Amino acid sequence: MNRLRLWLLAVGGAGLAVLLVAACLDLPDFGGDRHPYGDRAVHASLLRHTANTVASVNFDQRAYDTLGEMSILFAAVLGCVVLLRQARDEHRAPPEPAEVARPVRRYALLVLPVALVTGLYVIAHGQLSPGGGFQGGVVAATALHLLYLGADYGALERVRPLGLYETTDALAVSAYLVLGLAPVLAGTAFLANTLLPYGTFDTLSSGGTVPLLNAAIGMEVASAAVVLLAHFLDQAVEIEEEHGS
Amino acid sequence: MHVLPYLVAAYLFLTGCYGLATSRNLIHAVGCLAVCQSATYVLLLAVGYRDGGTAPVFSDIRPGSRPVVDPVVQALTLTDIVVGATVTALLLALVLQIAKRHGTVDPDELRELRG
Amino acid sequence: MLIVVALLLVAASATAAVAQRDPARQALVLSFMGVLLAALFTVLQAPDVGLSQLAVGSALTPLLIMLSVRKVRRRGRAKKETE
Amino acid sequence: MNGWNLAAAVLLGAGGTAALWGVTTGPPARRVIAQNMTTSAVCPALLLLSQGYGRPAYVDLALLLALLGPVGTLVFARLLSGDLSDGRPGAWGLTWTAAGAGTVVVTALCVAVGPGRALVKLLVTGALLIGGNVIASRALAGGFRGVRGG
Repeated sequence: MNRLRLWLLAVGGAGLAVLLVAACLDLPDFGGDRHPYGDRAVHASLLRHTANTVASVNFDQRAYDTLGEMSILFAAVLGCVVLLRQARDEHRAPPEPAEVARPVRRYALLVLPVALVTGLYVIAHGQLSPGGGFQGGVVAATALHLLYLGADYGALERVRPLGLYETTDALAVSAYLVLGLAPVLAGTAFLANTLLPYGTFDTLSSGGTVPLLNAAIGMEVASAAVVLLAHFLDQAVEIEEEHGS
Repeated sequence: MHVLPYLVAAYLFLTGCYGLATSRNLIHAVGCLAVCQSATYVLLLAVGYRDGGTAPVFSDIRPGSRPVVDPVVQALTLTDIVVGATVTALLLALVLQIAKRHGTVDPDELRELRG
Repeated sequence: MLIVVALLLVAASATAAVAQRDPARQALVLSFMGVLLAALFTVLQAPDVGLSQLAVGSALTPLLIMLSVRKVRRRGRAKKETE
Repeated sequence: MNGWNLAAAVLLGAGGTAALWGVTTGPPARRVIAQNMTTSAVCPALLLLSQGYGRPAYVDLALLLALLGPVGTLVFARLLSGDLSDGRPGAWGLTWTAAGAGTVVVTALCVAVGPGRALVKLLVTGALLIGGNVIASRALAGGFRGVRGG
């Protein structure tokens, strides 16, 4: 059975490898000069005064795709919450407080605000320099978990009202939808970047609705990551099965 | 050099598939799937690269002063990475659920359990 | 040349990540691979993607995998105690 | 290819290969140390690349890695503490070498960029990189001794 499976894998893998190599040899050369879509995207982004072209593609030219990505994110988090909830045959045992070496504790408490500010900076400057809601949100969520590393899970739980993050997650998703529907009410297309003035190139308020959509995504990703990690931490640290029942 | 990045992407994908098929631990399999995912990132970015180009971010250079690489594939990859991480989390949650219901994370033992 | 160095390192670390059969050790290699991928993306002039990969690959994914490993191990231990 | 990029390529190639070898072989304690060394090799390389490509905006990547790399190492130090308990090598020679390399790179870049906002960012990145590296090494070398549960 296992031998058969390995043979099947070898044959299938070899076939796929041949096809992939043939396709690679037929692709346009790496580093070629012809990028028609890219050139047009850069042009459109500059017309709308967005310095970071990637943010412009994400939150303006292809904002509808980002809506799809965001719903996958939301659905995945929802699935995790359902799968990792506390079942009836489980109970919570508060973990013993951990002893952490003092330098590590100091480092964690010192870096936590720095990381949080960096996360917010990456979100806020998304339309100017490299960064944006997706990256900054993850950084901000990771920053919060320095409390777990520097102290213990109890300390993290005290500053993390989970319900608030779940609400924020949902609110951010609806904010994105409302921002998308607003242009429809104004008579243009869904998620069209026509409502706000484009502003001065390379300033925080440039790009029309790009900074707002960016901030909504940042909020969504940050609270989604916090909720995800909270449920994994609950499972790994607190929740235990009933024994001998 | 002309095809090396594409070949590396294909290699990453095949290696990940091999790991997935021969894995004896579901958590390990999820890690292998992450390797497969990285193949798509490498392929997409390799398609968008331009020799001598720089990032299409104009906060520190003047627009038009230097050739830039393709921003469209970068935008695709960037969202893919974060969404990929949450999908990994969803799969890990499924693995934990399997461990709870069946008491094992070995796919072969799981098949025997089902009979 | 930078691109070739980064590509080969990523390919090598992917092989290593698949070859490590223990999930905890694999998580270490995956975190290494995440950082290297970020370096590769920088070399390919995609700093946005690099930032995304750094944020996810260096701390978030290893934390998720290690927490799952810990949960599975803990339940293994609890089962042995009751038997 | 200019000198900065060449230095970055050497750092990435040598540091990456060494870290890959360390992370795939040996006892768990050594693997985590190698994982920590990844940060201290790749972060200076990213700084050098930012200078080599003439793009100050790329410094954000190094800043993020300097912030999150040690966090990742602390995750492993915390959640692998059972596996790490036997024989904790200090690896102080390696740690201080890495810290020295980081200092050299940051100083060279500070001289190259001159005073301004970029300099502040560089200094913050350098401080986080070296501080995080030393603290993470210390945590691995026994800082978490006595951790239970948590």
